[in-house]
Amino acid sequence: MTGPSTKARQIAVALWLLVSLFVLALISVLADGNDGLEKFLQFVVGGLALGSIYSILALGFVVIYKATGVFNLAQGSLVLLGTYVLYQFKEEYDLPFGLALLFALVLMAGVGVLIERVVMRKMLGKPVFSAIMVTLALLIIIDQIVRSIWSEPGYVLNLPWSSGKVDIGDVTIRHIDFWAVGSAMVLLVAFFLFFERTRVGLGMRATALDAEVASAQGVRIGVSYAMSWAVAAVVATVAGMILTVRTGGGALTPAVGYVALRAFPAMILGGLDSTGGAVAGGLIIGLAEVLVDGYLDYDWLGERFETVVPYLLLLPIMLWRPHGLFGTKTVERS
Amino acid sequence: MATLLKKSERAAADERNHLAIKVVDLHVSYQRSIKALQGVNLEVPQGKVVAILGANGAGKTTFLRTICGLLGFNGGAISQGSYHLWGQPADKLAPQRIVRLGVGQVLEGRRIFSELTVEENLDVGAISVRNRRATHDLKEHLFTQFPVLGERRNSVAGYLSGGEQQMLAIARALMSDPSLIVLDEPSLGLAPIIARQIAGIISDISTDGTTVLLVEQNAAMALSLSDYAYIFRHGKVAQEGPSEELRADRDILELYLGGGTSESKTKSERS
Amino acid sequence: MSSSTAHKSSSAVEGGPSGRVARAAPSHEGAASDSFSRGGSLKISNVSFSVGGITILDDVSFEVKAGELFGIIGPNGAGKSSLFNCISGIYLPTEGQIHLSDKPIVGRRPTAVAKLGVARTFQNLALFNNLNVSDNLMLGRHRLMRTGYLTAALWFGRARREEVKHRLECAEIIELLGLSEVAKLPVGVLPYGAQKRVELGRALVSEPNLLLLDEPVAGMNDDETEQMSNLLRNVSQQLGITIVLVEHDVHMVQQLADRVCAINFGQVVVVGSPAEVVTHPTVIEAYLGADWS
Amino acid sequence: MSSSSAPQAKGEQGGHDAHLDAQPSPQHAQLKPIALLPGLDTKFSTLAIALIIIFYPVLADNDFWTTVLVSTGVFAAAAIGLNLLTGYTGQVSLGHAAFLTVGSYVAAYFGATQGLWMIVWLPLAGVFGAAVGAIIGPFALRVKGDYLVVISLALLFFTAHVVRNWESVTGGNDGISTSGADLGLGPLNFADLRIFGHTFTREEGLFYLAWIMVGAFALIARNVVRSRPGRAMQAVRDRDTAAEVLGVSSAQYKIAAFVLSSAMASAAGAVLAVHQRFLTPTEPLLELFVSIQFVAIIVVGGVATVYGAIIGAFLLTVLPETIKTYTHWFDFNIPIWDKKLVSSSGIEPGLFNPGSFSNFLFGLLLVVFLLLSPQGIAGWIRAVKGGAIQSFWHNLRGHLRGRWFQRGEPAASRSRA
Repeated sequence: MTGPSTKARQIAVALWLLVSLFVLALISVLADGNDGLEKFLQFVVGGLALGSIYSILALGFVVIYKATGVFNLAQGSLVLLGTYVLYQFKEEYDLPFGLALLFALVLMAGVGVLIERVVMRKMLGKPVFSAIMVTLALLIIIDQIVRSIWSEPGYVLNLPWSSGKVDIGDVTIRHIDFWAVGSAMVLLVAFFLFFERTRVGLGMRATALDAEVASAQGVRIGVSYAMSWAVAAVVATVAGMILTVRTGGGALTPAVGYVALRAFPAMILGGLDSTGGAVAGGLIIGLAEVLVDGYLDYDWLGERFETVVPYLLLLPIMLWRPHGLFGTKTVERS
Repeated sequence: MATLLKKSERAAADERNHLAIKVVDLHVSYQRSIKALQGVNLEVPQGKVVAILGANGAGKTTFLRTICGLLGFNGGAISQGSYHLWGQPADKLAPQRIVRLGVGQVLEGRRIFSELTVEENLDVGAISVRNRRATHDLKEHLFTQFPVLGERRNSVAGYLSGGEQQMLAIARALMSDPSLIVLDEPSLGLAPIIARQIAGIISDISTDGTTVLLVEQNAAMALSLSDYAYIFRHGKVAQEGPSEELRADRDILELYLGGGTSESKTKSERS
Repeated sequence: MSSSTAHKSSSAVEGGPSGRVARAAPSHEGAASDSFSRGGSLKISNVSFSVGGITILDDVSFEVKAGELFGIIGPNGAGKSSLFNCISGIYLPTEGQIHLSDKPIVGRRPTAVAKLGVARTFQNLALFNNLNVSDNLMLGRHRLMRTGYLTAALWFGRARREEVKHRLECAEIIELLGLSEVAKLPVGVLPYGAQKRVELGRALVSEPNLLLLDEPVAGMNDDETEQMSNLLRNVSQQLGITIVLVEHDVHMVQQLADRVCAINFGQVVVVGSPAEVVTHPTVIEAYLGADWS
Repeated sequence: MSSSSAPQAKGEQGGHDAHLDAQPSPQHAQLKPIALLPGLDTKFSTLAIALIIIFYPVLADNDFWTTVLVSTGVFAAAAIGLNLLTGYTGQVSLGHAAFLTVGSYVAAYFGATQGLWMIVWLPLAGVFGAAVGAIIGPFALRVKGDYLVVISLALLFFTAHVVRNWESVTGGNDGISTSGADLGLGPLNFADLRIFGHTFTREEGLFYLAWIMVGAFALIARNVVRSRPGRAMQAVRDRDTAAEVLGVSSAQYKIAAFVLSSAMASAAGAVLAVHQRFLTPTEPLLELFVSIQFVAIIVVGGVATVYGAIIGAFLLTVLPETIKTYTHWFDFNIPIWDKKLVSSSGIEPGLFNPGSFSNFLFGLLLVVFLLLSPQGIAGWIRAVKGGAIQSFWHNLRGHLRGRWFQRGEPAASRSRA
């Protein structure tokens, strides 16, 4: 799938990232001396952690896009639902964390399969526009369901590693940051192996390219579709968990789904169909957001300027590369 | 094609039901209104090459899609009649079940996965086969059979030429080690010389014992390859018979396959 | 395609067309008639095109005279469609120049090329499936119309006059092609043969100087092929439009074309009369095969 | 459509169009599709609806529902714009709420703060909307389909950010009042309308203003789609390469569609602002919900039809108010949660409150229509005319039986043998 040119591009982007980080580090050292470096490193840690969360969110989009060709706008509400389901098992039913997580993931996988079977399967062969619109509708429906089931204020999700942290020099790394980065990396590798090395993954890719032919070759396309939604829902739950604990100290709000909106740029920055791109895009957006927040505090840019940074970054890049940094352009030959 | 998998197991069943395909009074309609097939009766004996001829819109492709279980993709459905594969009812089977029964499919217009590599395309073809070792051997065998594909196994399939893509589509269908292979217009849009090459490949496949069901516009090619032929017209079988007899009967060809002038008749023979 | 429509169209093509097409021509007196009644010449000079490191066209040169019916044959993947894409501005050649009646084309966008009077059909049909037959044809006349958003929004006066005038022009071609009965249907539901005719019609109504036809009879049976050949002959002889035809049906090209160019591996093998080309040893070896009669 | 001049002109040019002179019917048939309101039934129903609208405030005299119908008008006007963009040009946009916001603040600033006349600030709203649309338009050229959806989301974030922070113009988080904006148009003052001795309230005046706008936009949209630019937009939607080869510049028509659609949305937003009397910034998430509502409007009403946008807007603005008014209809207990389905009281909590329930229904309606009736209500109307209303039920039965692979497109386009 990834030709030599894509690989070259990935390396180039990685290098470009490193160089720009290095330049930024240099500037901050020149500006503030040794304190500047620590401040900078602290920002990088924060940016990587946030970026990893975006990456995980973006991976959820990519898996559905890769298998079904559908751009799932409802991913944010899966994040929302997954987080509340985990809360339900962990806090309301008072299960140990591992068990609660397991149950939540299994239940969410079921929800994913259910959505696919009941709704998305029927959109097969319909225009892409309709499929996107259906995911929009799902976004509203799931959002309203979550808000009405968990309607009281003040739910808090306590995880065993919610508040732990490690100090390295003057740089503080919270345990949750390790979890964020670790989960992103593990998921990336798992996704890569799954799509490139397994038959089911190959079947899913074939299905996305031409479902009819894939099924004529014996690919069970129903399984491909259901599986992709299950995986996306599971990934969404992981992302929601880490996000809630990291940003709100475990306090649950329906706004978790809103963060997923900010992950859209991460995903299309990398390219909708590229797992590596999702992770790279997430990291770029996360770093940019935290660094902008840390360094740029000009008044005229306005409060919470960092919330628009992902989109500001996105626009020029999309003009330059309309299919994202690593997205595949369809091969045409007539 | 070499017999590597499953064939011996199937042989017993085949003997019991020497008909690979048996279709009785098949009616198919699209969107509940457009009647594409109106009572087709057709048999494909095991080990033979059967051709389906007919003008555009006669229902040939619809028939093949029915055989492959693909009607649902276009909003079509069997409204009446029965369809058996090796004596087993197959009218309600999903496409992948039909592949598992031993039907390899080459759809019209090649339809390769242009963004996957040549090798990945073949792997998709073998996706229903459990025996990985045998699959691997079969793949290598096909690469020797089709050296063009072997040379370009790691390149993206979209860059292959039309003839090469057609070969890839056939090779992909062979990867499931089918007992029956169905081909829809394999020569469409190909240069005469490539079309003949493809014809050669099809005849090789049949000499290896695989049953072939072939849909073609090119009557001359189809009749020279096949043992028996059906001519479709307006969603029905208008004429059938051993291919040699049909080939000899110019009137029938002229009547059903068009070509009012003698000039174009010789043309359809030649090209 | 049902036989009744086939019959109808065949009578329209064989019986009526000479009169009708000829009549269509004088109705364009004035600004358009100059470019319409006389086809443009096409000159391809040393055109090369490569994508993704693969050379698809390699130093292709030939000339098509004004009013000529020129055939291009060659194996699949030889670069025929790519050449068309270069002419119509979809691809940008890596090297070389293309002239339409002495005007350079390379570097112009497809819309600009269309405005010069180049019309084409596509190998795999490129119709607007949700629009009906007459709207598809009206899009062929897009370049000849002027209505913009403002005049359209006001409608009465210019927009309406123009709309009426061009709809009547299209109606003639629709009738000529035997599509009157289906003129209101979305083209997506038409049989393949009819869709092919709609696409040709869409190219014809745009009053082209140069008509590029990419496999106009692919997937057609002998009857339909015959009708299409007759139609093309009429268009070429009576309207004088220059036609470049890519086709696999060598017999059709042989009967129809004034001159033929054979392409293989992106290179011109031979240009000449049909007889010269089909007897050329390289063509026989690479394309037709040794047992070609 | 009487076109007596056309055949004569034709006759002069063509010389001997005997068949045209003898039988005017084929020519009439050619021109029928370009009539503004093809068919007598369409003409009558349009007239009937126009009369209902004109006399509604006089006869009903119910301020609550008049208020609701003002929003209907505003939403309809903006949805007509979105339908030009999405339905006819095929550009999916979730930024429509942002265009309304732009128009709202133009009305607030130029209308209320600066005190300009309505004939200045209303067109200005359109111009500003068009300008924003022109900025986002070029992205649609480079970026396609799913990517464009995300780009359009950017608009929501940017406008929300600007509104929150440009305090001197927008009032920032404190909000800004719009009630001072002038509503005069020559001798008419929509804030205090008197016609034939009848005095209308401000809401009723706004009702007329909104529906005059709907009428104007509908006319513009209908005229555009039945002539050259509208056809070009649809060509770009269906196949942009083929369109280019015919001389249709996809760049030009995509940008124009963005400009036109955002100008309409922005003008509608300006009227909405005056109607609301006070503007406060909203979260991008809520703006997204508004954008989705617009999509729901055109899907439920009927994609690529002008009247569909109006029907959809009517349904989706009247529905929540109906639910609010008749909450007691949904006031029953749900056994599993032991809650009422919908309740507006805090003492007896419901699974939904009226607001969230109507949001939920929006989503459900959108799914149901996309699955079972993708042509929307316009499709039903067409079906009734064609005498086949059963298609909806047939589809429903099909889905219940589990026929999964259903194509929207006609079969003939794909299988041709």
